Amino acid sequence: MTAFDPRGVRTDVPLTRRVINGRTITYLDSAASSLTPRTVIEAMDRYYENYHANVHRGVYQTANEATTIYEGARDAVARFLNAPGGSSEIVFTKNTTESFNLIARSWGATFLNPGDVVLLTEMEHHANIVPWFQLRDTQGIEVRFIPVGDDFRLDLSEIDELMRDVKLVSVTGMSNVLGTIAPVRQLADVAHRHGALIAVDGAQSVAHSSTDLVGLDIDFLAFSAHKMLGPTGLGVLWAREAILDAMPPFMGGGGMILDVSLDGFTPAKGPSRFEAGTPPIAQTAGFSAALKYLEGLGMANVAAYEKELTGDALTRLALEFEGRVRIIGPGDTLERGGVISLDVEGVHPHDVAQVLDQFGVCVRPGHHCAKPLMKRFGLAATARASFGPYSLVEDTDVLLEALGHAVKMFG
Amino acid sequence: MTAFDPRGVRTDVPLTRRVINGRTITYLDSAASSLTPRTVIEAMDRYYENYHANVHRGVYQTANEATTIYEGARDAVARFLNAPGGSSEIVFTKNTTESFNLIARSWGATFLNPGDVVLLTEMEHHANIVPWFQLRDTQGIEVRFIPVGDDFRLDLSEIDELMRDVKLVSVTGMSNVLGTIAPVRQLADVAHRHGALIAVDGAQSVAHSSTDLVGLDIDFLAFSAHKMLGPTGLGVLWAREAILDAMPPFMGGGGMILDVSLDGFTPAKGPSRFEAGTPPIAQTAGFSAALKYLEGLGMANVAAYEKELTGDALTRLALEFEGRVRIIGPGDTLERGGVISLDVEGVHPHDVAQVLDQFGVCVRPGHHCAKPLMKRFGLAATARASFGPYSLVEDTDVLLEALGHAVKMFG
Amino acid sequence: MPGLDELYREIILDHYRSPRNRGELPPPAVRVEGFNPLCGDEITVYAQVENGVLSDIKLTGHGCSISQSSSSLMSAAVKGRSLEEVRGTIATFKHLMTAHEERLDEGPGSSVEADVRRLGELAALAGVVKFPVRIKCATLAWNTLTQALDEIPVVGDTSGV
Amino acid sequence: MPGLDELYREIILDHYRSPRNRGELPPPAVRVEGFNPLCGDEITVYAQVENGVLSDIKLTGHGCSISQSSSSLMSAAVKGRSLEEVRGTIATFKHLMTAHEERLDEGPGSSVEADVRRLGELAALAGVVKFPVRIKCATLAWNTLTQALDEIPVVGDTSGV
Ligand SMILES: Cc1ncc(COP(=O)(O)O)c(C=O)c1O
Ligand SMILES: Cc1ncc(COP(=O)(O)O)c(C=O)c1O
Repeated sequence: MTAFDPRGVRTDVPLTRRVINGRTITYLDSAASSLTPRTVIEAMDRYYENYHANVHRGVYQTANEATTIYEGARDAVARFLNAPGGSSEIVFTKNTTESFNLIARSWGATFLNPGDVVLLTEMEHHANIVPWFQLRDTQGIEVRFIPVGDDFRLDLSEIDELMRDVKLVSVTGMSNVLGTIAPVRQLADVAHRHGALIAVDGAQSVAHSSTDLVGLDIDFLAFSAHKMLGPTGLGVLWAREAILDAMPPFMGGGGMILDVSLDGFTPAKGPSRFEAGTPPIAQTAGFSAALKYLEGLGMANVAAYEKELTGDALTRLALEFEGRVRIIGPGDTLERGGVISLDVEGVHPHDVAQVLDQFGVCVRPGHHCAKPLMKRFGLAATARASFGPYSLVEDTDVLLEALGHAVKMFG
Repeated sequence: MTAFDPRGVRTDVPLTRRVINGRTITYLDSAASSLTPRTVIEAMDRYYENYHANVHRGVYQTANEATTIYEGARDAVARFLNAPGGSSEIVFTKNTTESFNLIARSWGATFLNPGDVVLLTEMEHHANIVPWFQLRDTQGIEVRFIPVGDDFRLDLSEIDELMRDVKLVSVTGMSNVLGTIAPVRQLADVAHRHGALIAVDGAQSVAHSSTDLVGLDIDFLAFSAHKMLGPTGLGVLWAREAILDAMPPFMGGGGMILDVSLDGFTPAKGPSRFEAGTPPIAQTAGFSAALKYLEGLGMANVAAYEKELTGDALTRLALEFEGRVRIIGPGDTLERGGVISLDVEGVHPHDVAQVLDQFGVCVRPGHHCAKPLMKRFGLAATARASFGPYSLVEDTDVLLEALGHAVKMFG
Repeated sequence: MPGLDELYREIILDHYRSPRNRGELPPPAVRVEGFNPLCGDEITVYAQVENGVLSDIKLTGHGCSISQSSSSLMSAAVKGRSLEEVRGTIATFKHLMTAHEERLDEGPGSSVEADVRRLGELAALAGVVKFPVRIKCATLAWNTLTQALDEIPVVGDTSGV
Repeated sequence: MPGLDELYREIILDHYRSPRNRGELPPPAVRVEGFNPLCGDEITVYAQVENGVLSDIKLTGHGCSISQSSSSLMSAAVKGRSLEEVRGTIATFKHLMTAHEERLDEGPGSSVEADVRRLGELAALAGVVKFPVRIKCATLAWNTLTQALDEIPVVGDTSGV
């Protein structure tokens, strides 16, 4: 067993004690959103009870304290990511999705010209697809896709051809459907060799493994607090300082300006240029607590532990269902995270999830906002089980029991 | 006294018991952000402890419950506003600022052509100015301003001339600097008579008075939860159903699509088209509790009570400081809310706020994100005191005591 | 807490495993696609109308047991009926689907009980109401059929426009 | 909890009420504007340099007592000094402003104590460190002066480029 104590984590998370249909919840939907430790909830309570005020421009004490909490979260994120330029590279957004829209509308609309290519992969989440399609419509860029092989991994055999005219490679660090981990550092080298930048969708990868921006050598990173034990309503965009400095504002409003007159406006410098309006302040208090909690566990430990759980589940699924349950994703744990998409023969994912719910098991049926990937594998949907640091091998036990029931019922 | 019990409200809000510099806090910055009642904090705790899951597409029980909470908040907002088309007209955003950017980038970029005019007022918040300047740069529209008179009210004497080529009138319901309440219904009639639409910045007005969309006859409304006892990180855009239906998506990503392929995407119908990515779910739980709490008080009662407090404060300020403290805003309580901007002779607003902080009094110095208005009155900043439903006349007592000290110190 | 057997009645599983009226119809049959964006269920309804009667109906598509069995049950219930009867059945079914969970267990004489009696085999879907997320699955075929009926050209209609 | 008197020393209020070196200088004096977007403080520095000496300095602008007194105190401290001395004073002052609150009360021999000794009247601003939001007010004039020095054309500089 790894260095941290998953049972202790379980105890720290109130929702793991919820009873559903007479059974204690078996939460296997962490890829959609993680459960929240008490310390995170309490950090937000403390914020609202003692420190709440609007940030910036305040002279009085709570306004100062709120600002310190907000900017302190920025520092905490920079440390968590080992951001080369520190906290001035951290922009707070609403979620991963806003972060990608910001990249597309600010950097993309400024630096991409008709004919330029943005290279995605077939396993992207819609958050890293739709903003580029929108930009294609206004900017005349081309959107191209790195294929996913039958082994559920990126097919990089023709990567140099694919790179023609590419100005940005934008890839997910880990697929939220397949569990596949992309070779980000290798892709960063390819991108830079071709004079392109690289953006990474870290919604899954930042939440489930350790991130070292200095080592990764990427240019943009986007992720969400709610997938990493933090609150809903908060996302992060990281970008290299020099890139961020060259980007015009995205949304306009208070806090992002240097000056406004009846004739026009001058945007502010630094991350605040991208943070128009009152930000999700309380959420940054919760997120700081979540990051501290994760750092206490150690992200490398979390990754190793989830890999163990995944390996065990993959083995047992293969053994118990002898082919009636197909894994849509790599069958081994090599370069793969704790997301297990199931295709159960003769049982629609919706029905799988419904039967599992009867056992208190939470899995998500659907296209997981990755319809191009679904179409690539000729599926309308999968039933997806995914782990978090509070997951236990008993969760897999219940999953298998419930799956057995589903197979029998529709058999 | 009005029908509700402000002392009871005070008791319901934990932060009102905070001690600052040895004195119980005197919070007079509700226009920037309101304090949070315990019931709102607890609603979010309950959400994270029992119901948290990502919304939509879930079959299991907590996903259902989270969706019910999220959509229930939409219903609650529709009821609170008396929205003619119900909850299908309610879009959740991050804040008022995002709501205005959404209007500008979706409706504005689609329906405004070069030469078309957006008519604002000189007392707008940057949230309702900068997005239009941004649109001017891409769309070639003209941005025009209704002047504010020396009486601190909108000067509508030339409104018919100002309306030439106007396609949208966008005005604040209540100035966050002057306290001035705009004649929204009258402006709606003017706008419609000229074939224009009207948007209202309700950040202050929705928070401090009762809103009846059926009666107001406006077309768009934007506001923030954090200014009306709710959490940070949640805003609302309301628009007439027919208008909303005609608007293309703003941000792209998960949840706002009907279909995505490698070739393109089809946006979803209804409010979800504008809600890309995981929304601020827990925040909607808190906001529902806030709305319920406000409905319990009665928004008409809140408005009447804050008017009383304002009238008392205006009178006493005039009496005690005999001209050394100038009110930047109407001197009476006619069509005016509980925002009192002060210009203290010989004492810079920053210093006013600093001295007041020593007494535990929270007022905000600065331009209040309304620089054009500041310039209109030849000021760089004011020190602003503003009331909420938990404010008491004792707050005014301490304000006056502390102001007296500031005046003496710099005298 | 409703049990799975209330949702997955044997008759539903039967129609899911052996759907009735699968296939396509050539023009002039009307063809309409229905789509549930949340779960990806897809149904295509082919409706043939002759002399005010839904003389034939066929379905293709894929989806969960509820959407597929509902479409199969629907096809069996409406095939060969007059358009008026079909519209009546649609209305009754949709009324059932909007019933509140509690009303489901109301006794004889209730409007739900009346729906159930009128619907025959279709009433097997009544339990769906206790699983609100699945109602969209159950009604997909019905909404698609409604759309198909609306698209049928008014030919041989002697009652005037 | 630091008291107001630590921030608003009498000397600060005096410089605020009667600012030294107010006004403008004609070219070839360098003119640089400084701006604090958060609170709206504005300062314009006019710097006249002759033979490596800041022979004259004038200031206009408006802002809070801290930003205005700091600029007044600064002007008195640097006027007539060699550029090297001026840069030294700027460095010392900015070092003081980054001191941690606790270090302020350190005894003799500490680097803060040394700063305070070197700065003379300027040391009245030391209390600002205990009010972190006001540090930007105190340093505005100094940052603007730094920028002005950087813009001074290297004329009559005999030490080579
Ligand atoms: C009148 C007005 N409009 C808009 C805003 C912006 O609201 P938010 O910062 O929540 O986007 C505010 C508050 O700062 C305001 O007072
Ligand atoms: C890989 C990936 N990218 C992006 C997202 C979008 O994140 P959010 O909904 O928080 O914007 C998700 C989660 O839904 C995801 O798994």
